[in-house]
Amino acid sequence: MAVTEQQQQAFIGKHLAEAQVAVELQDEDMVLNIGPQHPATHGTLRVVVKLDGERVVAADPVIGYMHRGYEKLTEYRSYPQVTTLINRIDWLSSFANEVPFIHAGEQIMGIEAPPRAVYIRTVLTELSRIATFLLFLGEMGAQVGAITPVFYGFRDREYVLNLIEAATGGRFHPNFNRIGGLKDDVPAGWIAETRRMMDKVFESCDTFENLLEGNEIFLARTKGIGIIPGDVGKGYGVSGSNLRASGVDWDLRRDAPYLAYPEVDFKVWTHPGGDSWSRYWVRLQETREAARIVVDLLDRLPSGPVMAKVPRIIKVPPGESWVRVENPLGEMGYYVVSKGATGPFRVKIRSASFSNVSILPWLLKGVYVPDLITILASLYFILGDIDR
Amino acid sequence: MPLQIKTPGLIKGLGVTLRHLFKPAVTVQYPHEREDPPQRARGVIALKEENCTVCMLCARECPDWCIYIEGHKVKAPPRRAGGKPRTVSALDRFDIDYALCMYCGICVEVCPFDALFWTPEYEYSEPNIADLLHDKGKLGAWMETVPEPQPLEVGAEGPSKWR
Amino acid sequence: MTAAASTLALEIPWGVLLGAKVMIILTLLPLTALILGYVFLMKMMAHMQSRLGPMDPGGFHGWFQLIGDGIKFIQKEDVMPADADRRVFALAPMIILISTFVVYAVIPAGPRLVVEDLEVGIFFALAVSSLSVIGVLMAGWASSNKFALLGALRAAGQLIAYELPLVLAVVGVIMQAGTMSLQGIVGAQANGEIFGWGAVGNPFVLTQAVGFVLFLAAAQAELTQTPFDMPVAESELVAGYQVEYTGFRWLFFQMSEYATAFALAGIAATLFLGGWYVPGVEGTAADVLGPLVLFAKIMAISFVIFWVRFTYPRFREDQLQAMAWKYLIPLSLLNILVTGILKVVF
Amino acid sequence: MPDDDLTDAEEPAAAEEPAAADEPAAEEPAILPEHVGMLAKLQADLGDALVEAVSNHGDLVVRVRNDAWHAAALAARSRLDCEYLSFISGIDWTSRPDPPNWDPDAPSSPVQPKEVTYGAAGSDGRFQVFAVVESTDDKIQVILKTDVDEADPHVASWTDVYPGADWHERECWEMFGVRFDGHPSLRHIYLPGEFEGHPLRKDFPLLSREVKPWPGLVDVEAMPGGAGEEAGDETAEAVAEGGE
Repeated sequence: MAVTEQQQQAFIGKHLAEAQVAVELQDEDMVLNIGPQHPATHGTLRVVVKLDGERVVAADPVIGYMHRGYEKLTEYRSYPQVTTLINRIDWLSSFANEVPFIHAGEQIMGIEAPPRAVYIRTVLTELSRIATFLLFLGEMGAQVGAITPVFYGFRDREYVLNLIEAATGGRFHPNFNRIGGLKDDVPAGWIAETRRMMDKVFESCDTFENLLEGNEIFLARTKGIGIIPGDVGKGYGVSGSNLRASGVDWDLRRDAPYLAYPEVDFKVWTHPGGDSWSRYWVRLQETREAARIVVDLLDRLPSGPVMAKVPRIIKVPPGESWVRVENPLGEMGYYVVSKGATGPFRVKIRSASFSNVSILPWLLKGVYVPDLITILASLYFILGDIDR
Repeated sequence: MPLQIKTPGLIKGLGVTLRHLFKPAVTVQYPHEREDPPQRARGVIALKEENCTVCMLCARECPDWCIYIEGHKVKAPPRRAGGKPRTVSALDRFDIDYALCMYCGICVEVCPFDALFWTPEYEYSEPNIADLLHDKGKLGAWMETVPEPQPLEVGAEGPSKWR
Repeated sequence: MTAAASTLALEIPWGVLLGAKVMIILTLLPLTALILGYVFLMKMMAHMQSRLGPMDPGGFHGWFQLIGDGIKFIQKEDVMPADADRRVFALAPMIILISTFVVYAVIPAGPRLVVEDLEVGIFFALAVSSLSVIGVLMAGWASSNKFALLGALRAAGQLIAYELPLVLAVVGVIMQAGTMSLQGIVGAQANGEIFGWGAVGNPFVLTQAVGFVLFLAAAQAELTQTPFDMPVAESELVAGYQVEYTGFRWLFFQMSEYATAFALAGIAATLFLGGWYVPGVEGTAADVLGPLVLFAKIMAISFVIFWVRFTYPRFREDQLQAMAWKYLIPLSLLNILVTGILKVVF
Repeated sequence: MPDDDLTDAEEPAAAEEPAAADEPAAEEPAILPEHVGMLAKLQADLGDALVEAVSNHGDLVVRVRNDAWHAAALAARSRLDCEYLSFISGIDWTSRPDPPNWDPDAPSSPVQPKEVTYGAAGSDGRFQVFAVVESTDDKIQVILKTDVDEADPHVASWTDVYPGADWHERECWEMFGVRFDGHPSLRHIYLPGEFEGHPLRKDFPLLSREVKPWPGLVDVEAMPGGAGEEAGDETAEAVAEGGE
């Protein structure tokens, strides 16, 4: 027998109460748990949806299946140890995660990294942006049902990951930033290799454009789906490409300059649509833009040391600092409070995906189940970035 | 949502997959052929036992506390002829639990006596999680695979500090 | 491709003949599923995605992979959900397989190579192929799983919506050939003339091009292949109605999916590409050559089916319905109308 | 100028807390020129509910009275056009009881100082709730802080001003136990429903660091059989230095 009403009631009583899910069930509605184990939630997000047929009446995302308590862990660790931890927040662009934390530390200490280190940091940040977005460009295809793009995404991301690995020693968790600079300079031949790979990135963007972005079925599935008006997005703290796809011209790389971005001339891509397709389109353009930034920066890489003079044991003087940067997934910030010890006193991690996903209950009202998947995919969150 | 069949977008997509059909694949057939990671790749940590002074620095700086060190003091012959015999620490146990290790490289970096090195070797997976605890013999064996430090890119200052 | 020549079969008792026929299809069905699965799912898809696919099993390009998979599936524990309707759950894959199984009976592979040359062959084939909907619904319902139920309901809506254009697309061919027998249709194409030139016959793909495209599109939906794979949509419904199936029951679903693809490609090849007919080859030679020619044509059509499958994203259920009712069905009706007019005029 | 009120408000805070002298905020000019206008606008709406304001590393930090927390959000949103909510979170300013197995003298152990000090813009209690709001049009941001009573931690909810405050406040409630009055459903967000305690409070122990011995405590064993008999004191010290 299929699910009887009694069984359903028992299920609700048992499971929903436990997780404190705010979904009230009425007649003829069905509660469907999308996740925590579901291919579309790339990780352990659980979206409890109340369905009327295939239409979502109410949705309540349940997060925390991956909560690792980083804010607590940082309080028990020294600054170099924290760097190791935080690049596991958004593991697809982990280098970019390290930068704001290191910046916060440098800001309180009053240290500035040498220009060469700043340039290399910028290049690596943009490389991790490319890596993240290339995966998204393929992943989005997989979520709307095309099997092939995701393989191209993984393949092309590999080029970038190889670069990151050659420079930092780690594909996913570089741990390359130090307060005051970088662990080491890049190895010989790395710049030439990076230039070569950027050509492949441009090629890869063309592939995605041909394969998916212009595909009529893809358009039908994504155009007008999951529209986030700019104002609503801002109220929820949606950031990054998601906000730019809603027509808000807001990019911290340009508007709150950090690293070497003031010295680069780049375009901030926006799209007035606000729908899933716009988010795809904006990320596609930003991938190209990031590759351009990388090439541009490599042309003007200054020479010199990559490490400023810092004490051997880093003790950050008392103070607090809020540093936010434009990560691939959106605004990522660290509010670091120091009391003069070798470790931070309190670190508030403002991760982009947490806010990006918090709009889901608003966004998912009245959509169909397949659109729900499209919206989840187009918001592009990383579970580690939501749960921290 | 009007649907138009037979429009360029659909055809272009077919073209992309068809072209890839005749392109060589990028797969590396792993056990038969292996990809060489870059020299800097953090594969496994090698231990140069004679350099270790049992100072515990690595064990303390490790974010995971996955290094276990035990040692005892022994007498060593004097450095200069006729001098007093010295007391040095001998290493009894140096274990790294790779099941816990986060591959951050802090231990390698903080070692003041150049006893720890990264090597790009990666083939040490074990069916049994307890076997991921490498003792000093196993860690010492990795020393053969430690690569020479790479030269740095043009414009860099000083020799590579990479280990 | 079957070897139950009716002229020879006169002396053989009915029961033995039936058994032989069943055995032939029973070996043929997994074989075709294996061929399609290996060639397209394993190899073509892999190369389209810059991969190699399985390379080790069997030595040469992993040809043994699927057979090995099959052996593995048979060994697996038979898992059934606790709340499942056990009998229906067990029966569902069989029904889907049987609907495929029966289609094989009417596809001619040579002048004498056909299990049963029915007068209403094409009608029969399309009718039994739609039986699989019942199996899908049973599987989805009996699984006691919401995803499965959603998938089954989607499948029911989809398969019914696409049954119509599938049949209507064929009507043009039937009108042109003047028969519903598949052998008859092959014959009509073999003896057809294109503007008076009859050397290669008239494959109906030339005169029924619209019908051919409609048939392929509808077949794609019938097979629940991307872009119409909503019933199994792995990113939405995980695996739809198959979600609770494991082991050999799941194997049945997979086998019937590929076998049905083969069968529908066979029907398409017979209806539109001239079937087994090779110009200039008659009699016994055609019985030998015919299956090979038919096989080549089936592979060509399957290539298109799978090529589309591996390239396109998936429609949404309402878009699929809209496409069926707003575009495909009117178009196929128009096709029938035009065919009728032309038939009368010429 | 509204600045006059502010300097008044700031001085007693600095006087009360001697540790505040170490803070960079004390070295820099209290308010950066670009923040003066912003502050004036907030001051106009909040009046004396605005307790203190400083510029901290280029950001304007404003501390408001607990009962003006909601008004502060409205003021930031309407006056400064800060429509974008970055986050809301809390902080526990008390010092942490360090795990018993930690060595406070080891150079690398992240032992925090035991005296209670407060950060930019000060605080007069254990808990503080702080938030960052930004204006995407004017490219400015404000850090808002408010003190929360230790015995009965609660503050007004921002959910009606910023819809995104919902999750942030749930997180803050879960982690610090600060209630947000007017929040539609203050329930657990990360942790299971039956979880007890507030993990980010300083007195909530991190068990993973308590159950395992601090690796520095296991020291080199003395030489078996009359250790240090012949060894010179210097060498023993050298070893000890390396060991500690």
